Amino acid sequence: MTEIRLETIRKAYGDVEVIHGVDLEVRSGEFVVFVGPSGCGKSTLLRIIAGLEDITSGSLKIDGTEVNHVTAADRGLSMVFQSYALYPHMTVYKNMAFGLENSRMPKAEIDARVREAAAMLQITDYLNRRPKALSGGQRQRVAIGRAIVREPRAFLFDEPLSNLDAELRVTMRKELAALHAKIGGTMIYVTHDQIEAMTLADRIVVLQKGRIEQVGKPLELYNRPQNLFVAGFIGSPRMNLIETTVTEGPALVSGAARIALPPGAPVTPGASVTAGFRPEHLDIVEGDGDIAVTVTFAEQLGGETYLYCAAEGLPQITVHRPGQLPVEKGQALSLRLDRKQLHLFDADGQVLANGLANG
Amino acid sequence: MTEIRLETIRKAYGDVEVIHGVDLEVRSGEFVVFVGPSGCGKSTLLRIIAGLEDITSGSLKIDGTEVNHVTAADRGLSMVFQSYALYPHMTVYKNMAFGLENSRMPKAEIDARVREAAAMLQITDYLNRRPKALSGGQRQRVAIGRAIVREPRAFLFDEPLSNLDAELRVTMRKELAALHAKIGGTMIYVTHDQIEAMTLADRIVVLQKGRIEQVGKPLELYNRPQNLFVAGFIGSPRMNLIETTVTEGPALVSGAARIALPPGAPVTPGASVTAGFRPEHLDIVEGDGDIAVTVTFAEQLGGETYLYCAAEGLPQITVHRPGQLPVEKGQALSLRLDRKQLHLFDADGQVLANGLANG
Amino acid sequence: QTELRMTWYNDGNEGEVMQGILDRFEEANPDISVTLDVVPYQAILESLPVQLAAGDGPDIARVTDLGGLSEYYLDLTPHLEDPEYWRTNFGPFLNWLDPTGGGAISGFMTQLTVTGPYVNKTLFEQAGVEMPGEGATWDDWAAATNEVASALDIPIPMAWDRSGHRVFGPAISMGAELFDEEGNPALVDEGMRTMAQMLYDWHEDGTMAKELWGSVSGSTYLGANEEFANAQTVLYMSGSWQIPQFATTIGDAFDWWAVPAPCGPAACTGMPGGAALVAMEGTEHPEEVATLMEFLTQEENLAEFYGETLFIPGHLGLAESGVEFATDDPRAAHALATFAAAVPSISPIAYEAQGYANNRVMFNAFISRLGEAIVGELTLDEAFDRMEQDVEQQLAEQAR
Amino acid sequence: MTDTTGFGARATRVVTAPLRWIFEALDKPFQALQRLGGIGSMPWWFLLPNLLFFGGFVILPLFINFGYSLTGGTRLFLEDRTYTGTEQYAFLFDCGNYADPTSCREDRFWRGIYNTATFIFFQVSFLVLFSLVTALILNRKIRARGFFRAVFFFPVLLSPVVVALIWKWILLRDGLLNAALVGMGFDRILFFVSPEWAMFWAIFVSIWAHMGFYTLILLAGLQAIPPDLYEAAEMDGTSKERVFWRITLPLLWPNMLVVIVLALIKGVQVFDEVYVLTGGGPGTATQFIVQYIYNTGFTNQVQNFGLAAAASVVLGVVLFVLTLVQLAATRRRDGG
Amino acid sequence: MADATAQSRPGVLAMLTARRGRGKLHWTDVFSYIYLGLGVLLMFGPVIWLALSSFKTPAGLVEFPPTLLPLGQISVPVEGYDDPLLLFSVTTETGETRELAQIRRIGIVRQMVDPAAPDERIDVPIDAAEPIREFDMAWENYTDPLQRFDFTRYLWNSVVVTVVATAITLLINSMAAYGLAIYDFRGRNGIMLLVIGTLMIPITVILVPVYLVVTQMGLVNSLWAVILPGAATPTGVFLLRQYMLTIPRDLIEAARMDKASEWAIYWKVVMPLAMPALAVLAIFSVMWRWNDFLWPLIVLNRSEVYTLQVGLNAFQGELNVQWHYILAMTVVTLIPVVVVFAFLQRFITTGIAASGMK
Ligand SMILES: Nc1ncnc2c1ncn2[C@@H]1O[C@H](COP(=O)(O)OP(=O)(O)OP(=O)(O)O)[C@@H](O)[C@H]1O
Ligand SMILES: Nc1ncnc2c1ncn2[C@@H]1O[C@H](COP(=O)(O)OP(=O)(O)OP(=O)(O)O)[C@@H](O)[C@H]1O
Ligand SMILES: [Mg+2]
Ligand SMILES: [Mg+2]
Repeated sequence: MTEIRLETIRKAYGDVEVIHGVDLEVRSGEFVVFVGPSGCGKSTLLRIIAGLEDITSGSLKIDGTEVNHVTAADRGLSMVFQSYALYPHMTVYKNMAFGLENSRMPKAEIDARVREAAAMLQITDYLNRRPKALSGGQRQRVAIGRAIVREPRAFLFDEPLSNLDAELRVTMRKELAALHAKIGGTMIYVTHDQIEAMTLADRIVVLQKGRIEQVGKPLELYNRPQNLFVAGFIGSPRMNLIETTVTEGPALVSGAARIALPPGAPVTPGASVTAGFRPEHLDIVEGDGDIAVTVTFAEQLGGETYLYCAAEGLPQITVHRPGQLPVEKGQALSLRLDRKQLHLFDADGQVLANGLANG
Repeated sequence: MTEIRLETIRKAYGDVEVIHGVDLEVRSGEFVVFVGPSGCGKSTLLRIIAGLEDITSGSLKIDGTEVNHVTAADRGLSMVFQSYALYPHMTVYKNMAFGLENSRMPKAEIDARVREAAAMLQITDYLNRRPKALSGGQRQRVAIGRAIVREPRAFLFDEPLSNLDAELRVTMRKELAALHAKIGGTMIYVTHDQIEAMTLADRIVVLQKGRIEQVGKPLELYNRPQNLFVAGFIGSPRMNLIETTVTEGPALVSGAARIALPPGAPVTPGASVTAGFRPEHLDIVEGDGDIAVTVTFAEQLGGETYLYCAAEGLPQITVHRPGQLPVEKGQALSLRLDRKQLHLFDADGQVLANGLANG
Repeated sequence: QTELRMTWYNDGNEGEVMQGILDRFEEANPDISVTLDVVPYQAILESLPVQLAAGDGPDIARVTDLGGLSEYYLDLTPHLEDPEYWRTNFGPFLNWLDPTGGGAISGFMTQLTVTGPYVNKTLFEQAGVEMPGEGATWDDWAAATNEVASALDIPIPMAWDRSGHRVFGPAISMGAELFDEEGNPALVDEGMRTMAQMLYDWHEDGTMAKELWGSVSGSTYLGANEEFANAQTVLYMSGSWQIPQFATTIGDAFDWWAVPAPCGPAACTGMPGGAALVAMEGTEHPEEVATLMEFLTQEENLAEFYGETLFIPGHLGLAESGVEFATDDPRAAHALATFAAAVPSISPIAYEAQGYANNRVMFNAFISRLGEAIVGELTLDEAFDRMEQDVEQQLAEQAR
Repeated sequence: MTDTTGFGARATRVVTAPLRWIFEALDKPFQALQRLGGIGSMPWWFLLPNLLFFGGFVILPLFINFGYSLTGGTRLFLEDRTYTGTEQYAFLFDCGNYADPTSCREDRFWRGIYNTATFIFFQVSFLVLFSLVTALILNRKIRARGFFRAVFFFPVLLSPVVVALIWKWILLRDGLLNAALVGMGFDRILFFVSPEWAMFWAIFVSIWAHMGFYTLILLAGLQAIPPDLYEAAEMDGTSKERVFWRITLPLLWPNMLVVIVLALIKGVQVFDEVYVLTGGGPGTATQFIVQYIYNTGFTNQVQNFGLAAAASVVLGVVLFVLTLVQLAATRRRDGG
Repeated sequence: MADATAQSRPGVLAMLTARRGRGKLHWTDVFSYIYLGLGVLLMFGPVIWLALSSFKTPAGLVEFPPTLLPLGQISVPVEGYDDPLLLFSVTTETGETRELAQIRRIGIVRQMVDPAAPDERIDVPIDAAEPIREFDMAWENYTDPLQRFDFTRYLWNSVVVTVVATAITLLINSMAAYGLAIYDFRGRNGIMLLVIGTLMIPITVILVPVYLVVTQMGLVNSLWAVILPGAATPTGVFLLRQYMLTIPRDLIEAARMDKASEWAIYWKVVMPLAMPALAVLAIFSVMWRWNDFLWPLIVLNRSEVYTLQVGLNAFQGELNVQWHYILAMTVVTLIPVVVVFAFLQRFITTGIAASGMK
């Protein structure tokens, strides 16, 4: 089992610094997911760990040994690429055996390892095919198989599912989780898919512009985002975020919204506060609610319903309810927020409160 | 406004028939979505309507006139391709004007139309750019703009959103809906995305292997699937389908499941019946339920939770609940079905009942 | 107005001289215009025959394959005012243009050439070696040039043009007969063998450099005029046509001297030759062509032409009376005199060979096969067999 | 290319204005044809002009050529020539022992064939080798890559005659190379007198002249190899040598095949550059099959069209076999 | 962090040390730059040498060892002589060197004069005098041959042939390629086989039959005889077709939906997209046509239709090899190629790379 530690890692391409001092500890056997918007440096960080990019400054330690100058081949890690990077001219078997042959392992042992991995991934039937003759999911498994056979100290994944179609993605996601449960190795996984991050991760690392915004367990990030960025980034559809002014009461006021807060809420009258509430924490109520809105668009998915609503002076408000709601376009609704799930952020985007007493 | 009628349309490539006699009427101003598994003939059908493929037999009528032998150019339809098929060497303006120039429209009118469409689609700023310099969503809009300016009798879309990333897809989906609301033309739309179909369509056409399985409004298909295929195809995650035997009571029995049916349920004891119930129609109950399961895998998405459960003698059972459920892997649960939402299918896959009285 | 086309190639300034005469002709005959089409010599050898065969040829052309193209020549006799003038002054050369011996008059020699050696007299002086005199044999010359070369460290004692035509004169001197009793070609006989053996040996012992004869294939012509002009070779076997060129490129850099043809057991002869301006049968204006040809062959025009170009006259009258050559270079004048003086001593076999329509077949067979022998691809005996085969096969093909 | 306002673009517009006019003018007739024959007939109309030219200036001459090969004599027009049947072929193939040109009646033809074979063997191998090495180097992350690419491609644009003249000028007895040799204390080498050297330079010069083209094809192939394959190999701990043999080369193979086949075909056709460079010599050491045909039909006093045509038909058959090989090879590539 | 500093080191040093991988300087890096350096020398050197040599006098050309730059002998005006006299550096018997001008040479002796003291004549053995020379371009190598014929006329003919032939080639080849690439029709494979088959016939072997055809069409001695026969190049069709195959079918269909006629699709959609391949073919076509010699030599025998190549070679007589002219004229014919190359080389590289074939 392998522990990976990043100490104030920086990375610059020429004059442009893209990773600005990242500190992170990945514990042995942990499944860590890097998320963040495109270009935030997820891949770069992963490739630094892999040894495919040089480190500009800082120190990378694997199991306590600094490996800054150890080549990729000698770090003993395996990587699964977004494109899989399967060797197109080799059979599945050869693809998986290639890395082992490089280290001059006896043929018999190679064979044993390949067959074992293939059995585990259920690709034994395709061992003699070329990657071209495989479906996306099968290729994915071969790529993982190639990583597994080398019995690496840790696995690195760079958006391994993003080339698959939606349905297959769900399946493969579950398989990955099962795999981790089974072999239990240290895994670092890059994605920009919410659901993958939430469902796979032991811990999620949220990156923005080359910096870590928050690290934590999935539900911790979901329930207790430490800043506006994480609040907005985690959760799909996005958390509704409205900028308000605190009035006496205390209450948050902005356009068509007036949200009374329970006493003792950590706000000062007159301050600017951003209120965040997730779509599923809005109830449709008869009579007066916190926000009066008009439905601009309703998506009836059968098992759940999304309402996109407009309110005076506010950005679009999204409401997510289970089941099928008999709501029409143009209908006026009154929405009520669950105070226990209300997030408040100060003008700098730092959290003031994650949930209040119900008012 | 344009009405399109397909009468026992057949299409064969060489000896292989891929469309086996399709009858369909697309009403004027209607938004019809074709869905179906890959290779079922969606694109072929759309291209037949467009005039890009010959019809082997049958008759295609636009506004009552048979157009089997009218060339694509003369049918007056517009098509938005999956790849957008923007002319890479022309500016956005030229791309949109090209079709009009071909019909020798006066320059001034071309200009007016292009600018109007561009304004509507908010691409006025990019009119002088080449497609290469546009983002995916902008390209998409240009492709639609090119279709709009010709003021076609109907619009055809072949998976127009499938090249976009998830987030953009959501945005563009909403824009398309808004567009249809605004210009109200007849539209035929091919997709294999559940959500697009559910949210965009006035009517959905479910195709399988070159045949129409069911045509209807989205929620109608969701709530009242006419056969096993539609039941399994519409809805994500899929409806749970288990093959059962009817025992006296009546009740459906299979492995760990015993589902008592209300009297009068349209089943004959001894018969084989497939029971279908959507993940969101399963309640977790204390004590005895209809099915005893063990959780194999839980996906906590924050706003909702998916449970994947194993039950003796049954395929995997998916449960979908709103909110965050404190469920652990390996936990035993008792599930209860909502009888009102239970679907029964006979051995041929035809529906017996869509919903029963609560038992 | 009638337009006549004359296909022409240049070795030196003859094109300009001819153009001057043509200008005068056009002045005198306003209804005829003449255009000089100057082509690379390669076109005369390779393209012209095809063009003529296809009927696309010019009205008049300057050719060197005198007999080979004779089937395309126009017989001017009916159009000439004074055919006798032609017969008198161009008599022996008319037969070259008409190998069938029918007495047709088709053109005249723009240039008569005589092959023979040039030597670098200055080198002899520097080396202090006596130049072999009149009547010296080829062996004498070989010995003398070797002596000069080794004394002065000159790389090439002796250089010959890589051309069958050049070899045939010395070969006749060695006793080659070239034809059998019936007048059919008989390339390889004792004389020819002696000549070939001699050349072969010279290449072996370094008297001649393999660069020239050994470095290209087939019948490709290669000259050594550069080597000679740069004093890289002591003796250069070429011909009278080099005079104008040497006069400009060598000038007074050293004394280049034309010497009489060295001797062999049978004769001391060079080969005659030259280029002829001939009228073509394909012309649509035979009358005008004849008018032009008559104008060009007027004595004063020819005298001007030969004089300006430093060509040996192909006009018996002028040869007799002498032409005033436009050079004040004593070396050129001497060379011209030497070659002109050699004309009477040319062997009749040489004339016969030059008049033979397929002489190039013989030239080429000899030079290409000997070349292969010199580089060692064939033995000399094999080469002789191949020469005979080549001649036989080509003549047979032509006879089909 | 994307610049639509610069001088270059404006110049292009001016230059292409007449072209545009022509295209515009042709629109009407083609539309009429389309209305008449439907889309199904359109490919033929597009092909027509090319096929006319093709038929007239390639196919018809090929037939005439075949006609020549069955006739003898020196007449130009086919109808004037004497029919000889297969005599010309028989003459070409009249050999005591096919492996020994001197035993053949037409020894030069066979020498041409063997010389061509030797030439092709070395030229193609080294051409491929050097193209590959150059492409590999140009595919590295080097500065001024465009410049170097241009440098290697530049000779492709020179005409064969110019190429040969340039090198002849360097290789002459008193040329640059001999000057260098003498300068370094060696003896002069008379390159065109020694058969081995002449062949060497014929091969060298033709590689020099054509390498850029093949390099570009291979470079395109190299650039099409996804870089992440190399990264994957790096993660797999693959040595550079092994990466080359096990990844680069196999993935480049389709392009290599194109290069090999094209080089073979061009090698069989080799003529003018060597003709000007060595004149086919010394002796017949660098006389190739096409030069044999040219000499036989053209430069000899007796222009033997029949024999030349027969030899060219033989050459055509050889080329046709090579074509089939290429087709088979590309088929396999497309299919597998 | 040796690597990081290497990355940001500017200029030449960076160029020399930049390399593919990380880690130590691999032997392949060193090898690459040596190879490239030699490559530049070998590829460009000969051409530059040719250009330099073309400015040398005939004597300068045959000089051994050759000089790098063209040199000419200095001549000085000397009092009492009408023409300037050539200057030599003379080693006298006493071993000192003097600069003397030559009056004339007689045998192995030069009659010389000291330009400073023109009255005294000095006899010098020829091997004691070395010519004094300076940098001097022999422009006459260029001007002489160009004056010998109607240069502008031949140039015009060459330009006409090159431009018209290239235009026709591009037009009909692209039409054919379009037909073969875009449509699926019976007979397509047959025509492709024909195209590929004829791709391999060297024109040299069918010169005479083609000449016959041209004669029969009455084209001899017109520029059309040079323009037409090579217009339908199988190479061009093949190259363009391979490229057009990479154009997405969707675009064609989109254009059809846009009411474009097949001809409009060809020239408004496909042609612009095939630009790289067209540029490559254009470059090759210009090159072929401009350099064409053998064929024009056969079909053109009237000076008003000569192309430059025929005209330039016309000073090659039966018996002369005048290197100074040949080299100069070679440079003349090179110029357009160099210009075309300079302008279009990026097309070549992208074009061929993209078409993946010749
Ligand atoms: N070779 C390079 N040279 C210069 N800048 C680079 C290079 N590679 C990446 N970058 C920059 O580094 C930043 C981080 O890139 P990186 O690929 O790590 O982003 P990412 O988070 O993986 O994005 P995505 O989700 O799109 O894959 C980006 O701004 C990118 O432009
Ligand atoms: N040109 C063709 N020749 C032969 N068969 C074809 C051709 N085009 C399509 N098919 C076949 O027709 C069937 C329907 O294809 P179509 O493209 O309409 O499917 P689709 O529903 O659009 O699939 P997808 O969702 O993958 O786009 C497929 O089985 C396909 O293999
Ligand atoms: Mg990335
Ligand atoms: Mg499709």
